[in-house]
Amino acid sequence: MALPLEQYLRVAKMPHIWCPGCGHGIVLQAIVRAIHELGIDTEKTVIVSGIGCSARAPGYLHFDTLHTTHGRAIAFATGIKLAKPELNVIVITGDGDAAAIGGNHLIHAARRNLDITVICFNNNIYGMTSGQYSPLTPQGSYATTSPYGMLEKPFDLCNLVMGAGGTFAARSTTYHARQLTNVIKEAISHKGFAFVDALSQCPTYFGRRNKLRTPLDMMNWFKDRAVPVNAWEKLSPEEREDKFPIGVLKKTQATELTEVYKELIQQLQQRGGE
Amino acid sequence: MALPLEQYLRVAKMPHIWCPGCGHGIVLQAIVRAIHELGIDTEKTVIVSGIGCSARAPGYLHFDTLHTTHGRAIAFATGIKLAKPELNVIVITGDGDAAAIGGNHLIHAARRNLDITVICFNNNIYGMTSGQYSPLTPQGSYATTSPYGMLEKPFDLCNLVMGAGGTFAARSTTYHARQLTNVIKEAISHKGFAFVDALSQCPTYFGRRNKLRTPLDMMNWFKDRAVPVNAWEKLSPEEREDKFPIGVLKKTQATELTEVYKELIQQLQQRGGE
Amino acid sequence: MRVELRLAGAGGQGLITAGIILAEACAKYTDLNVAQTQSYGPESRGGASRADVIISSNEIDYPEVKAPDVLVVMTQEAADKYIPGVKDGGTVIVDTTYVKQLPEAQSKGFKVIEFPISGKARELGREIVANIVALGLLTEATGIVPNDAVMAGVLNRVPKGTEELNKQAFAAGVEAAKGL
Amino acid sequence: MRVELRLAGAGGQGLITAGIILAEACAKYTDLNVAQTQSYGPESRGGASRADVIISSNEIDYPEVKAPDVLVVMTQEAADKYIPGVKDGGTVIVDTTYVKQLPEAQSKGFKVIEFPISGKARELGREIVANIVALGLLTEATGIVPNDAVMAGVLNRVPKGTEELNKQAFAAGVEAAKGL
Amino acid sequence: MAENKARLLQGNEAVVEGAIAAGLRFFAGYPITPSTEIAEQAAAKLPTVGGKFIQMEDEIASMAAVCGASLAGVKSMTATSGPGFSLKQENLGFAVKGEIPCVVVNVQRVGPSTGMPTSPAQGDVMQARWGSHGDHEIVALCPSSVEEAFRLTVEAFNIAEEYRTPVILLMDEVIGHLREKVVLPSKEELTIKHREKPSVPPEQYKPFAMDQGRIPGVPPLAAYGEGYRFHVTGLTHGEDGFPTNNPAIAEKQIKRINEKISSNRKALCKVERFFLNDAEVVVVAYGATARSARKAVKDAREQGIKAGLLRPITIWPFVEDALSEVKANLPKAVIVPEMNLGQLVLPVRRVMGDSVPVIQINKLAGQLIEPEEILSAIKEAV
Amino acid sequence: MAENKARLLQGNEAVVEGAIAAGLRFFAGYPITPSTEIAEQAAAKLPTVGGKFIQMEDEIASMAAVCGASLAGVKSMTATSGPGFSLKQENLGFAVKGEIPCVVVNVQRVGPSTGMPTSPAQGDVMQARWGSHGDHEIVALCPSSVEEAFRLTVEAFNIAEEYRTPVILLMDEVIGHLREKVVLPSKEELTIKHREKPSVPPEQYKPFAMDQGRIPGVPPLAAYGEGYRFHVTGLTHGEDGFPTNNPAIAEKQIKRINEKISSNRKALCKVERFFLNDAEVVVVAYGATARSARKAVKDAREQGIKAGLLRPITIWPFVEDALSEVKANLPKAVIVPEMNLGQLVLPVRRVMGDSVPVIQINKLAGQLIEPEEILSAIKEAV
Amino acid sequence: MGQTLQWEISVNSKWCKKCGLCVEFCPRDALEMDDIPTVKDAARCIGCLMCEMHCPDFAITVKRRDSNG
Amino acid sequence: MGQTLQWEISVNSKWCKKCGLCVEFCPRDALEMDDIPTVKDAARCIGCLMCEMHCPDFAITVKRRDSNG
Ligand SMILES: Cc1ncc(C[n+]2csc(CCOP(=O)(O)OP(=O)(O)O)c2C)c(N)n1
Ligand SMILES: Cc1ncc(C[n+]2csc(CCOP(=O)(O)OP(=O)(O)O)c2C)c(N)n1
Ligand code: SF4
Ligand code: SF4
Ligand code: SF4
Ligand code: SF4
Ligand code: SF4
Ligand code: SF4
Ligand SMILES: [Mg+2]
Ligand SMILES: [Mg+2]
Repeated sequence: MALPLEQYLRVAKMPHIWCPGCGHGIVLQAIVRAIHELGIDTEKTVIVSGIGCSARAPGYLHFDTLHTTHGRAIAFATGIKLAKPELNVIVITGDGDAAAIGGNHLIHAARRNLDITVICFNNNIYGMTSGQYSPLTPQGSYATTSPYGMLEKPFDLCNLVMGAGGTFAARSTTYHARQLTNVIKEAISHKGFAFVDALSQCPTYFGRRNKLRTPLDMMNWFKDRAVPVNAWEKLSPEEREDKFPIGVLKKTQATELTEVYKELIQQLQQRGGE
Repeated sequence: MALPLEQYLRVAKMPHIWCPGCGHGIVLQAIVRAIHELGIDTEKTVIVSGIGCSARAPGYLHFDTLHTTHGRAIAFATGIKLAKPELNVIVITGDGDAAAIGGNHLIHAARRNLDITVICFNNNIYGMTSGQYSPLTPQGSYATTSPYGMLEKPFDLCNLVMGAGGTFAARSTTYHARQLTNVIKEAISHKGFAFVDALSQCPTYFGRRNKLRTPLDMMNWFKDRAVPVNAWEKLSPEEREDKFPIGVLKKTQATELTEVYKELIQQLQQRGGE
Repeated sequence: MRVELRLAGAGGQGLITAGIILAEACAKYTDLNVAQTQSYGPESRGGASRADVIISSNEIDYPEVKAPDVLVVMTQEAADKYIPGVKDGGTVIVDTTYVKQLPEAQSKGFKVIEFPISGKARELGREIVANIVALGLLTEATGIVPNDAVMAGVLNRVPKGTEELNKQAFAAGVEAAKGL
Repeated sequence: MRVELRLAGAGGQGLITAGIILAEACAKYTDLNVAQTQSYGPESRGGASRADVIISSNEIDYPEVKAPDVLVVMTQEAADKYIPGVKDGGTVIVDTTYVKQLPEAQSKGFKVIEFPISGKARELGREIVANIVALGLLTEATGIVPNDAVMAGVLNRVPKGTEELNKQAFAAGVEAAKGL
Repeated sequence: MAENKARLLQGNEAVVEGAIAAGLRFFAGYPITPSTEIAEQAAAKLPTVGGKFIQMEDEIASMAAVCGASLAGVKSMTATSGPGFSLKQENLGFAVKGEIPCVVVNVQRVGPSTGMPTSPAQGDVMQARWGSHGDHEIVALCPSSVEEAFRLTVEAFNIAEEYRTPVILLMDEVIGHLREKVVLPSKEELTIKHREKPSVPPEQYKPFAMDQGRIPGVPPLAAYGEGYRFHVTGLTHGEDGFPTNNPAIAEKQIKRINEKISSNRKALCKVERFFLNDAEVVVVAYGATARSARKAVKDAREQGIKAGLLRPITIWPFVEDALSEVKANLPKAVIVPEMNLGQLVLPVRRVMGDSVPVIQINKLAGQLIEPEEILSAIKEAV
Repeated sequence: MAENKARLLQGNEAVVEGAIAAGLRFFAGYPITPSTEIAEQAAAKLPTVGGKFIQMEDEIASMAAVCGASLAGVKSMTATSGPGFSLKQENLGFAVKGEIPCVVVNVQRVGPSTGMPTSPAQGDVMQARWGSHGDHEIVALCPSSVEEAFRLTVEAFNIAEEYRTPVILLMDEVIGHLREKVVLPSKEELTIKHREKPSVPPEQYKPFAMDQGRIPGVPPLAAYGEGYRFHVTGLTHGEDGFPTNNPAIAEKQIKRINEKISSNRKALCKVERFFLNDAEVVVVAYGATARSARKAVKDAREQGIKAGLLRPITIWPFVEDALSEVKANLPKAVIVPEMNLGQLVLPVRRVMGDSVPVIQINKLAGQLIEPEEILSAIKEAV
Repeated sequence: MGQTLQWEISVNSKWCKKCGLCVEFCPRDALEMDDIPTVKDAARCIGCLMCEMHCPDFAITVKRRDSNG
Repeated sequence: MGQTLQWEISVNSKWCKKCGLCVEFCPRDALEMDDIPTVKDAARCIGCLMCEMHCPDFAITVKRRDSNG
């Protein structure tokens, strides 16, 4: 059903600055829909971002919002969550923001299992600065700083988060908008650190240079390569080549940092504190 | 056989500043022995470190050496290797240096598969600054900044590196000095990014606070928990609890960055370059 | 002599490229000095786009355009925003495909050249060459930089395989200016 | 009145703790002002260790010790390094367990108290309390801070279960000073 | 045996005591000599008062977390030394731009670079003012004793809260590691200030209003989670907090943020005046160096020399007015001893102009300047 | 149709052209507006001349990689803008301390914090000097045109190599994005300098010698892999490069590193003088602002007003001598227009002392100061 | 009742950026691109929300009509 | 030949920090801790290098004697 947009968006700030066909708007809608369907208190929810096209999202969301410095959103969010654990804290980030300059904060938040949700608008490129390669740009792809094709290997962000000890990792794409909404719902509901790799298209800078001429071409590129996680598990390494799994890739329970802290403080105060 | 120390050490700078029984000296010796056994050209080898007790190692090594800023050794090393691919570049780092402040450089170097070797002197603690917790301090352990026991979960550094796409990851300990030497040899020989998690004891700050009173106690703690990787693979999750695998955990081949670059430059110059 | 030119419209209309081509031709093929600037959106997103070119027989000190002698506008928004700033007696080239109404002229007595620039480009095959049509118009209308110099610049900058189309576009622009 | 005290030896001998205990007792139980400083190795590694305490009836402006009135040395290295800097007419307390030779006295006429401090501690059961023996000596020899105040400070700072040992160590130091 | 109210406290410990007294409930840090005891004490004490300590992955993250916690309404602090202070600069600028109250302690050691980690210096004085990019004002306070470390930490929080701005406590290793006898003020003796909360309903709230708030130019600050749903960004923004490209609005906002500090110099600039009235030679000194200076001035007076000391307690904004007063008396010389190559001496020279000779005494390599060195400069000057 | 030798070149492109002409073979960077074209051009051009470009994970890593490559003997550069410049400060200090030749470009945009990324500013002038912790000198050059961007990049490399020091090319967005007609000098016309190599055998090599090298205080620098097996550290070190705690040695070394710049002011400080001889009003302006100033001075002269322009080309070390000359002529006023709240005006005031009134013109919000604004200040002043 | 249109589709022309994705994603071919997307055949709509969920601009919405709408 | 000692063990007393690890790691109990480690029974040594490889200070070395040593 159509969303009650006024409840979630700062409608006066719309239309947003994103280019026509930019996937970021689709991911943003998935977030709004997830929040709506979960019925989360919008007054107790803070949205934090870094810098990038993606990072402009909070400006359109009618919540407490924080648009920080490039790469540091998760670190700011850590302060908010620890200071006021009763708040829902959602980080919106880009592949450059989260995985290039912000990679360290990502893996540490995953390790600590602090109860925040990180949604990466992953368009394989630096959109805001006009199309330089990112650590997610596929090998061989063109970007303004890889005029001869990207020489380096990209991350698999979910693998990275899982390798860091993250307890929840999921992936979906703008093509799979409904599934994307669902994994975001699961991520927000997860008690502990939750990461969503949301594949999004940047037609302006990635598509144009890489012979994916329309937003739809790019979304179809996602469709052709995405494999639901249960099917993925049955694929051979060769079959996996050029494909990626979507869905919830990991979900485990572990002690969560604000909970651990709460207990410690209770204990100390029982002991007689100050 | 005894090593020809004068060939590898700046003997005039010895004895080193490390405390009696500090594991770092054992790891350092393993590195020297590995280099000796491999017969590497000491004039074509650069040793780079960040800041920490571990990071003092290069000062004692008779090579080109670089003692950089905290956490950044791998980034400096990246510049050296790319600028002069013919050099062997070895990074000596600590658990704080590599995994706290330097975590981002570690995962990016792993992703890029640049042919450098990173050896982490992992003593689960910040030695140089007198015993604060690190991202490798086990949950519940005491450190000056975890006076109530460490609240956070530690990384598994090899998992982190593998999650980032690293092509070589190995672990050993000061107890297993011979094996440690061997994995370091393999790491140096590996064409591509190679990471060694070298567990080392800090009797002064970790041991004392955590009821491991002597260096030997700490090394025995390693012995009791280390499981050779082939045995590890057969353990159930419960059996793995409190244990960790040692040996070479991953070794695969992939395109290496300086090689890719070499080809690109050749191609461009064939095309007629400037 | 100092002439200030401005091309204004929307991102994607290729006006920056047009400005650069003109400036480059001026640099390479005339004795005049030239400086080219442009507006940038927030970081680099955003709808509006503007390219400025200053051509001068002297050193160009202040490098920005304050009141253009010649203005090309290719959207209504650009027309509304920039026409009032044109120098008294200046020239305004209007893409009538998109600009439906000129802002109330403050009687600065400037010359208005109206032409369905984008429409013409569409007619030629692809609207994307509207910027080259505009460039033809501008080059011919100002007469500062030789047409063939600008044309050479066009061929230098456009994607392989589109040369013919661009030639036609440029010629169409030149024709339009001549005809007016 | 301004008295400068210095305890010097090796890391691990507990001299910093001794210095702090003395300074703390002085702060809590006397009307005198007190300032305590210490040397740090590179970041924090390194062999030598030094604690300084300044006690004064006035405000303490310059907070560092320049020429100690009283010096305790517990290694040969410390003796060699610091004895020459003692104030004319000052007092030097020497741990003869480790200090085998005093540096050539530059005839400053200072009083030397020699006592096998570490040996005594070993005798009492654990060398680790040598610092407390030294503290006993120092407290008694200077007479600025009441012995029981310092003793209270000792009990406050030492690990549970070692109180008795430390009491004995302190007493042994006091005795030694009295006996000399 | 009568115990008095005094304690022996280390400068770094005093900072934590002062901070908690001022209401600190969130500390994010990363260890670095010689500031580490601040983190260690915070780790031990904060949970006992219901606060949180976290050791972040680096100094950048620490500064970020501190900003986040403060926006959530909790008084926050971080502590570091030179290398970490360099790393914090980007997010420190964010705190200035977002007008986020917080306290940043820098216990200075010898630089540049890793330098001499355990040795004292005053080499970050200019960095404190200019370390972050773009035009911004900074408040920095500099204690000369352990007791003052306590009091100025409280003051730092008060200023941060009142002016919605980050405040730097600029210590040096001498004061950070010094243990002194101190009698801490009781809770009643302390004035604790809190940020002004909005008095308007959420729809009307402008988090960056030009003309609201008790202090002109300092808009009230809501906390996240209180229903105000406001936006904070490092982009140049309008009163509502949203980015603007309008030069007029941008100019106004950047000016407001700068002027709320610069135009409140009078309230912010604290100095200690010691024998200044009739001084023919004036020493201008701060931090640990001021203690040597004080001794030198006392000694000079004993020798009949009319020396005086002006001690800037507030380092930034610069104590122009107090200096101008000094200049008005036309002393024979102003002497500026610093544990650096000469930093605060630059604005001192600027104020003194051509009228009063300014003599600098500099020591770089980690040693406190001695009273005798200052005294002999005084003697030479008269 | 005769093509002349001129080209249309963007300021940022000119930097890359200049750098490659000067011998750049390694670039590590991280994109940021308005400097990004520098990275993009370097990515395209370097491999064609056998050089390497890498986009690192952030600005910190970029600065680190640049230092590493330079120590390996390869001329290296990075480019950024305010937020990234803040992040580079720690490793910039390392380059100073390790005496590592390299060039850092900062194309200034409006700050503080994220500010206005596409709008020009001159707000990082003081940060360039003081942004890293501890006492250090910095060389910073500031071009006013595209051609000068090319020439000063070459000059920046030459100074970096000759003085073994990082050099900052401090541009502003106007010059970075401006395209102008330029005729680039041919290879023969350019002087390209290279770091001095050691002339002693490895056993005798002291990488931080006090008194070796063509320029006093600048020791020769070997490259890694050449058999010298030397040590570089950010800790305060002796002549051999190993850490020292000896205050005397430490003091000497820190002083040497500072003085190799400060005592070579004469050689390093370049200015442009325009109608200065008989000027009654002197405008001091740099970067893009100097172009407006030049226009204003011309207009003033046309109106019979004796105005002149002093344009610091070297921003740091500060052009004290040229300013003192201006002061000696006792002009009626010195006018300092800046796209910031007033930064370089501070040392200008210091030099002018009480003798010459200093008037500042400031614009913050991303707009170039216009010639008319300066002209009217000139008129007011005469 | 079968004939009554169950779904009300509206396009916010101020927000729509004309990317056409809504049209492309409609499984029932109910929409077409004019200047902005418009309903070609309302009866075909099954309320699947594919158009809405794939709109990057929150510009197209699909609502169930009141049962007696 | 069987009687000749094959292994020469030396301790560098300037570098040794007296941690005792060499002694602890000797599988043949050939070493003992005096002020610094010393050889208790040279004949027991099998040249396994355990002592050397576990010394953090490069202070103990084990060399094969010349065959006619
Ligand atoms: C410290 C710093 N470095 C660089 C930048 C420039 N910058 C802004 S956004 C961005 C990349 C954004 O890429 P991504 O996070 O993938 O977001 P997208 O725009 O693609 O959504 C960069 C490099 C900056 N603002 N701050
Ligand atoms: C930017 C910066 N932050 C902090 C420090 C202080 N510091 C020095 S070493 C160190 C931790 C070292 O720990 P680790 O890397 O584990 O090495 P170890 O001493 O344990 O071998 C820290 C925090 C520093 N020198 N620079
Ligand atoms: S540049 Fe790319 S990511 Fe940014 S708004 Fe446009 S399409 Fe989206
Ligand atoms: S503090 Fe720990 S890590 Fe450092 S030298 Fe001592 S034992 Fe080794
Ligand atoms: S709701 Fe479904 S069927 Fe109806 S118009 Fe949208 S996409 Fe087509
Ligand atoms: S998807 Fe949205 S923005 Fe795109 S055409 Fe349809 S309604 Fe317009
Ligand atoms: S070599 Fe082996 S057997 Fe011989 S002393 Fe050493 S550890 Fe013992
Ligand atoms: S292991 Fe090395 S340092 Fe330790 S006692 Fe043996 S020889 Fe000495
Ligand atoms: Mg992106
Ligand atoms: Mg460690």
